[in-house]
Amino acid sequence: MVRYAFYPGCSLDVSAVAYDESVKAVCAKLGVDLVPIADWNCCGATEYWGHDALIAQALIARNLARIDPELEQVTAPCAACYLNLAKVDRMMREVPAAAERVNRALAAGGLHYEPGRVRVRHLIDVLYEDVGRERLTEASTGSLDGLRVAPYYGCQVVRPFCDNDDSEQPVRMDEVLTWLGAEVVEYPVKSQCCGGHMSQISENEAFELIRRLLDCAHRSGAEVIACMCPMCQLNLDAYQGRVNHHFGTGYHLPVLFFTQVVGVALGIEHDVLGIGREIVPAREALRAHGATVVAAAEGGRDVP
Amino acid sequence: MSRRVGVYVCHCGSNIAGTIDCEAVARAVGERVADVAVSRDYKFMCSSLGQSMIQEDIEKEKLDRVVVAACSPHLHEKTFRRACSNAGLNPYLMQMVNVREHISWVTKDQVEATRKATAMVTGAVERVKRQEALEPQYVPVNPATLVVGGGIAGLQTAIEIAEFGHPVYVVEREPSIGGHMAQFDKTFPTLDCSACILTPRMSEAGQHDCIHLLTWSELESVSGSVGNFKVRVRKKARYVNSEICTGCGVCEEKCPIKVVDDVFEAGLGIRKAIYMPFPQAVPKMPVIDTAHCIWFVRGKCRACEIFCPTKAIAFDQKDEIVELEVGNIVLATGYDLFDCRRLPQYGYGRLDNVFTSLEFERMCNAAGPTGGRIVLRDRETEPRSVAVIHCVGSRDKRTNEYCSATCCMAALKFGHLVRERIGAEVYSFYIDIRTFSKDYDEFYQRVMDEGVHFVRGRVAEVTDVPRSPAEEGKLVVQCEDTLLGVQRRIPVDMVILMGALEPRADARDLALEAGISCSMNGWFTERHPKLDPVATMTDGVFLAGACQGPKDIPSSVAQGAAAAARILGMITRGRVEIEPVVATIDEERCSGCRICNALCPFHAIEFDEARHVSHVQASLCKGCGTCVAACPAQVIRGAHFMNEQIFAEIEGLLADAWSDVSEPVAAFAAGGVDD
Amino acid sequence: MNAETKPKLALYWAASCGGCEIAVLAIDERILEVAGAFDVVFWPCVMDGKVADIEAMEDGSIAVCLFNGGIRTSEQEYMARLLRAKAKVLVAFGACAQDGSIPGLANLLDRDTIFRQNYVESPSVDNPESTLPTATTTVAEGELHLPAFYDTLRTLAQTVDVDYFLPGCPPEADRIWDALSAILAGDLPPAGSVIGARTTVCEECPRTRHEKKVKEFKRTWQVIPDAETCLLEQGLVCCGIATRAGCGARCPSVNSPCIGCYGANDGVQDFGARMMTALASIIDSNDPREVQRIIATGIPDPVGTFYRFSLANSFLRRSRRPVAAGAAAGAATRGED
Amino acid sequence: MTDLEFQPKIIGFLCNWCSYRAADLAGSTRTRYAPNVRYVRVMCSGRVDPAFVMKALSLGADGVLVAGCHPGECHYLEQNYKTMRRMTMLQHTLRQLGVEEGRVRLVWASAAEGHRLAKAIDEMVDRIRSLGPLRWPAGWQERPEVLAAIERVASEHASAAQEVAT
Amino acid sequence: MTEVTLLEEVVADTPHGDRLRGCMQCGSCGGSCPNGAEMDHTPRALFAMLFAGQRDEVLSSNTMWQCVSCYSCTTRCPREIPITDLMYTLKRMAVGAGVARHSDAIALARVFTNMVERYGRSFEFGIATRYLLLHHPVAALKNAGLGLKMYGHGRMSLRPTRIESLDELHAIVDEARTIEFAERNPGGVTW
Repeated sequence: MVRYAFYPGCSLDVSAVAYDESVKAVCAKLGVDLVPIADWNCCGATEYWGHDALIAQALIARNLARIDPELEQVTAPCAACYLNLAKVDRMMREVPAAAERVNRALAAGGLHYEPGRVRVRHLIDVLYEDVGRERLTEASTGSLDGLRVAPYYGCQVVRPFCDNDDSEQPVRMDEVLTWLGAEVVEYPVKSQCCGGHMSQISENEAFELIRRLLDCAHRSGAEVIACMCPMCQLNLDAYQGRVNHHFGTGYHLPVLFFTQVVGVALGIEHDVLGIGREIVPAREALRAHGATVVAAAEGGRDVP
Repeated sequence: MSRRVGVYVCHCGSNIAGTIDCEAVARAVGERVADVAVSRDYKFMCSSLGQSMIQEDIEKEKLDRVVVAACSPHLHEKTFRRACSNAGLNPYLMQMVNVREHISWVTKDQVEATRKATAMVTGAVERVKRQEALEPQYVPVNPATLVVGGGIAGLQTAIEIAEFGHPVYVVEREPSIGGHMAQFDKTFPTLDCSACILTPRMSEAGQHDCIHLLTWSELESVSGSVGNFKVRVRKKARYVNSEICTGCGVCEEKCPIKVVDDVFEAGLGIRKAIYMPFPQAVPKMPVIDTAHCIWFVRGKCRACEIFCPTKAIAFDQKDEIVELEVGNIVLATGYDLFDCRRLPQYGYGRLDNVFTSLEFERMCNAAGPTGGRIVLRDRETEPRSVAVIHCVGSRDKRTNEYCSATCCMAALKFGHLVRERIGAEVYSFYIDIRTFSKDYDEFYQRVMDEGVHFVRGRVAEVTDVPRSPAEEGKLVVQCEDTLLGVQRRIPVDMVILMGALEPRADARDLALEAGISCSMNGWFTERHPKLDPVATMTDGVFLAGACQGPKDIPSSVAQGAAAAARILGMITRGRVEIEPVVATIDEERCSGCRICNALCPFHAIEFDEARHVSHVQASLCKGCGTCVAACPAQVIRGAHFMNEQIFAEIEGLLADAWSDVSEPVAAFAAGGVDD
Repeated sequence: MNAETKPKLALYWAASCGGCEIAVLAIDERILEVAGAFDVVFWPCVMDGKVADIEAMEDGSIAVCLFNGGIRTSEQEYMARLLRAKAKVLVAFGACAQDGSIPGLANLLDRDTIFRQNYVESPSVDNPESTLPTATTTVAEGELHLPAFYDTLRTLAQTVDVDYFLPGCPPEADRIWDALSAILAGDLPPAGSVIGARTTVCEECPRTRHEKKVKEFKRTWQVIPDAETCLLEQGLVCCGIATRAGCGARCPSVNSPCIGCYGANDGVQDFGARMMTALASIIDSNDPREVQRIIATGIPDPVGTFYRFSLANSFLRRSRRPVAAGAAAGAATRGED
Repeated sequence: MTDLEFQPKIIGFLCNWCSYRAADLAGSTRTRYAPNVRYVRVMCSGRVDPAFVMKALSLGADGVLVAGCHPGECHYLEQNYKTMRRMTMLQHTLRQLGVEEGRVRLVWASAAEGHRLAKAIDEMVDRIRSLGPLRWPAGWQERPEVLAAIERVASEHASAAQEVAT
Repeated sequence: MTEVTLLEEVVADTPHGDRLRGCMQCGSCGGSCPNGAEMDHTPRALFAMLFAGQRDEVLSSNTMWQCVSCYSCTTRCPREIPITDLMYTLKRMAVGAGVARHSDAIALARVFTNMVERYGRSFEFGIATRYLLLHHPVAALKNAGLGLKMYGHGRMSLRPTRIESLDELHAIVDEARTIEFAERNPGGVTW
C-alpha cells in the first residue's frame, strides 16, 4: 500500500473541519495511509502571490521540503493548497533559476527541496486512480441510493495543473460518485468559479457568481452539491442565505465535501463525517435516502 | 600537394562591404594562406562581370580550386559551380563561404565581422585544397507514376500526366475517389456547386486509358529510388466482383442494415452495410462494410447476393497485394478534420446543436442527409440565429499552432448560405479574417453586405446554462468583443465550429515509408518552402494538396498540376541526375563489424554475407554522412565531406587560434584562472 | 658477418611496463636469428651498456632502434632525442611508445596529484614527512638531480620524429618478426607508417554479427556471454570494431571483449572518438533521457573505456589541467601535432 | 572570473537543411547575434563526428556548437537522433576530461528558426565567456622547471660526452 | 541606460512571462473571465496597454484586483500565456508603485500575510475580525451573524494555531526578502 504525505491546510483545521474529518474517515476505511507533513505551514493561498512572490514560493516549498524523504507522493484535499504545491513544484522543475532562488531561501531554515522529488496529487486522483473503481464499488454499502448530486469541482483542482482530467468538463468526481451509487446530475458549470475571496472583498460580485452555481444545481435537480474546495464550500454554503436575500431567491441546497458523500456511501456514520457542520443542513436530503442506510446496517437489503 | 586557389570576396554592394572589410579579407587570405594564387574582392561576384573574372583567372592563372565568399550557397552555389564548369574546372572544386547571411547581416562590430570572415574564408581555402572532382551519375526513369490519394489534388496530377500517354496509378483508401471536395456543397468565393465541377474530373479519371484506379486500397510499402520505385499496394476486399458489377444499386436497396455514415456524411446521414458512399462515386461499385454486414457478423442474410442481377457479390474475396513499378510518386493524401471534442468548452458532442463545419457542409448539400435544409439536430426546426466560430483547433498552441487557411473563407460561405437560405441572424466570431486570395476579400465584403454580424474575439465558451430569461433554451456564445473591450454573451440556436485542418493521423507512417519528413506539426515537408514547394527531400517523391499544409481547392489543384509538370519533365528527359555526394565503403578494409548497417533510413547499406563486408548502394544513398561518422574503422568515405576536408576546414577556421598559442599561453600563465 | 659490418640494433625502455622487452624474447628461437643478423649495441634491460658510448657514436650509425614506452621524464626525453639522432630507423615499439597506453591514462591527473597519490596517500606508503621527489635537491655536498617528472605523458612521436610504429600491448611475436624481417630485407613501407593491418579486429573475430541495436551496455562481470555471437551485440563494450587487427582477435576468442591494445585503425587519429561514435550510433533509443541513462550507467568510466591505450595520442591528449598549478612559461610553444 | 574582453572562438556545425538555413534566415531578417561562431556546413548533423569536436577543441576552440533539425524533422528522417546520442556520449567523456558542459552544445533549429539559433548562439557565447578561455593546447605545456630540467640533462650529457671524447 | 518598459519588467518577473510577447489579442482571456464584467479593462486590453507602454494606466487598473485566480484564462489562452500569474505580478508592481486601486484586496492580503508570518498558519477568525472591523465595519455587522453560525457549527476557532518551528519559517521568509531586495538593488546597498 502506498503511503501519502498529507497536507491538510489551514481551512481543514477550522472552517472546513468537516472536510478534515471526512477525509480521515474515508481514507482510514479505504486503507489509504496519510502521513501528515510535520509542522506544516500555511500555503499562502492566493493572497501571497500578489503580495510577495518569493515568500509565497518559499512558504509552499517549505512544506514540500519537510515531507518525509521516504514518501514519494503528497496529497492535499484543499484545492488552493493542492494548486500551490503543484505550482511551485512545477515552476521549480521548469525554471531552474527560480528553483535556485527558492532553495536559497529554504537554506536559511536548513531545508532543501529537489524539484520533482514528490508527486503532488489531489485526493480525488488518489481515490480515482489508486483506490480505483473495483475497490470503491466493493466498499460501497449502497446507502447513497441514487442521491442526486451536483459535482462541483471549482477551479483550482482542475486548472491549470490537471494532467489527467479535463480542465473544462472534468469527470473524475462524477465517476467516483457514480461508482458509489450516487446519481450524478448534469452540471455544466462544474468547473466555474465561485468567486473565491471576492466574498470577502467585493460581496456583490461574489454573490452573482454563487447564484449562477446554485441556480444551475437547482435546475439540474440536484439534492446536494458535492465540492472539493473549502472556499467553494464556504461561499456556496455559508453565503447561501445572503445570496437568497440579495436576489430574492429561495435556494436550499446543502453543500457537502465530496469526501462526506463518499463517506456516506461507505456507510460511515454521519457525525464522524462532520455532517451537520454545514450551514444549509444536508440531513434531510440524506434522510430521503437514509432509510436504506439503516436497512443496510441491519443487513439484508437487496441491491436492485 | 600544391594547389592554385583563387579566392573571391564579394561586396554585394554594401550588403557585405558595409560591415566586412572585404579588401582586408582578400589581402589577409592572399598573403597568409598557403597555395592562394589569386585573391580578389569585387562589387558583385554573381554579376556576369564577376563570373567572367573567375573564368579568366581559371584559364590565365591556371587555378585548380576556387573559393567564393558571398551570400548563401542556397542562392548562388549553382551559379558559381556553373561558372567554374564553363571554364573547365570541375564544379565540385568550388567552395562557397556565406559571409553575407552568416556574417555581415548579423554582426554589428566591423572588426569582429572581418575577423570572422577571414577565418571562414581561410577554412574554405584549406578545405577546397582537399576537395576532389566529382561526376554526377544518371539513372533511367520509369514513365509510370503512382499517385497516393484520389482527391482533387491527386486527380489533377493523374489527369495531366495521363494526358501525355504515361501510365498513372491512383491509390485511394476510400471506396470512391473524390476526397473532401466531393462532400462539399458550394465552393468559395464563386459559389460553384462543388459536385458540378468535381464529378466531371472524377469520371475523366475513371475512364482514362492511362489511369488505373486502385480504390479501397492502401499503400503498403515503397522501396527503390527515383526513377525506379517498387511499390506494394493492398487492395482491400470489396466483396464485390468488379468485373461484373454494373453499379445498379439493387444490393444497397435490399440490404437491411442501416449504418451511421461517419465518413462521407460526417455522422449526419445513414448508409447501408453494402454501400456506395455517394451516387456519383467512381468507380460506381459498392463495398461491403464487414463490421456491420449481418453475413460477416452473424453468418446470415446474403440479401445482396440474392438480389444482385449479375451475381457480382463475392463474400469469399480476399485482400490482394498489387506490386507496381513506377518512376515517381506523388503524395496527395489530404487532411483530417480536427476533432472538435478536444475543446470541450465549445460543447461539441455534449450540446446537440453544435455542429462541425463538415456536418454543416453535408447539411447544405441538396444530396445530403437533410436534403439541403438547414435545421437543428431535431431535423425540423430552422435556426433563427447561427454562430460561426473560427479557429477551432487552429492558431492554438494547445492544439495546432498554425492557421488552417481555409476556414475563414468557409465560414464566410456558411454565413452567406444561412443568410440566403433561411435569413437567420449570423454571428461570425473571428480573431483575424484572412481572405488572402483572388476575389476573396470581395466575398468578405459581400457577406458583410448580406448582414452577417462579425464579432472580433475568440470564443471563450458555448453553454446552455442561462443567466437571463433571454438565454433560456438557447446556446449562449460567450466571448470578449475585443473591439469594444467588453464581455458579450450572444444567445443563438445553432453553433458551427470551423475545425482545423490536421495532418492525416497516419501521415508520419506514410512519410517514413516514402522516405520523406514531416514538419513539427505533422505536414509533409517540401524540399524548399519558397523555391520548391512541390518536391521533397527524396528525389522522385512529390507533394500535392493539403498533405503539405492547409490549402484551398485552387492551390491544391495548382500544386497537383505543378507536380505533374515536374514528373512529365523527368519522363521526357528519360534519366535523372544523382548528386555524387554519396558514401562509399572501402570494402578491402571493412571488417564487417556491421555498426553501420542499421543506421541508414534509406536502406542503402547492405551486408554482403559472402564477403563479410558492408556495401553502400549509391543510388539509394542520400549523402547525409551519418554512416561515415559512425564507422569505427573509419573506412567509409563521404564524398565532398571527407574527414580530411573537414579537419582541414577546422584548422583553417582556427588558424588564428592554433598558429599563435603563445598569446593565450601567456594569459594562461598570468591569469592563473581557477575555474 | 662480424660485428663491424652487421647492422646495429638498439632497444630502449621508457615509460612502460617492460612487457615489450619480454615480447621481443617471445619470438622464441628466432631471437638467435636476430642476434645473428644484428649487432645489438644497446639494450639496458638485457645487457650492460653506457649512455656515453651511444653519445659517442656517429649520428645515424645505429640501423634500427626499437623504442618502447612513452615519455614521462626528462631523462626519457633525452634518451629519445639521443636515440633518434643515432638511429637511422626509429621504431615506436608497442602501444606505450605509439599511443601512451596505460601510463598515458595518468594524463587524467597531473604531476602533483600523481606524486601525492603514489608517495603519500597510497595506503601501503610509509612517508610521515610527506617527502616528494623533486628534480633538484640541495645537500651539503651540493645539488642532486633526479629526472624531472612531466605533467603530461607524451608519445614518442610527440617528442621526436618516428619512422615506424609497431602496435600492440605488447606487439604479437609474429608481427615483431615480420617487422624485423622487413627491416632486414629493406622491404619497408613509407616512413611514418604503422607496420600492421589496415582493418580492425572484427576481421579476425570468429563470432557471428548482425545489425546492431543495444539497449544497455554491460560490464564483463554482469554477463556470461554466449560464445557464438558478437560481444557488442550482447551489450559488452568490445573495442574490436575500432581496433587495428593483428592480434588474431585474441580476447574475443576467449569470451573477453577487446580492450583496444592495438590502437586505432590505419589513418585514424582518435581512437576514442571512433568508439564513442560507433557505440552511440547503435543505442536503441531516441529518448534523450533514456540515452543519457544508458550511457551513464553502462559506461561509468568513459575515458578509461575509450582511451585506455590512447589518451596521450588522442586529440585532447589529457584531461583539462588544474590550471593554477600548471601555468606554463611564456616561452611555451605549440605542442607538436 | 569573467573576462569581458575575451572573444570566444567557437566552431559551429550546421546541417544543410535546417540549421544552415536557420542561420541564413537570421541573416535575411537581420537578427544581430554574437560573431563568435565560425560555421562548418555538413549535409546532416549526423555527419558530425565526435572527432571533429575534439579536433576543434585541441586546436584552441573555446566551444563547439552542433545544430540540427528538430527531432522528428530531420531531412534524412532520423539521423539527428544519432547526433543526439553521439553528443550525449561525447559530453559524458568530455566531462571526465574536465570540459565544462556549456562548451559543447547541441541545438535544434528548423529552417524557420533563425531567431532561435541566434538566441542559442548568444546564450552559448555568454556562457563560454563566463567560463573563460579553454586554451587546450596550452594545457599540454610543461612547467618551467621541467623545461629547464630537459635543457639541463641535455647540456650535462653533452659536456660529459665531450669529456669522454677528450 | 535605456529605460526598462513595464512590459519587460512584467515578463522578467513572471515564470514563463515571455510568452506574453506572443499575445495575439484574441480575447480568450477576457471572454473566459468570470469576473470580467467588473474589470475596467479586460486582461487582453490590459496587455494591449502594456504593449503600448501605458505604465500608469496599467498599474492603476482594477483588472488584477478583480482576478479570482480561477485560471480559466490561463488554460484557454491559445498562446499558453500564464495570465493568472501575470495578474499576481501586476498586483505586486501596483503595490510597489503605490498606485494600487483596490484597497480592500490589498488590505485583506496584508492582514492575511501578517497572520501567516506571525503564526505560520492562517487564522480565519483573526483575519475576518481584523480585516472587516478595520475596513468594513458595516459588513462586519452583516457578517457577524454568519460568524456566529460558523462558530455554532464548530467551524470557527477564536484562537490561532502556531507552528512549532516558527524560527525556521521566519529565517526562510527573511532570507526570501533579502534575496528579492538584493535583486531589486543590484548595485548593492550599504546598510
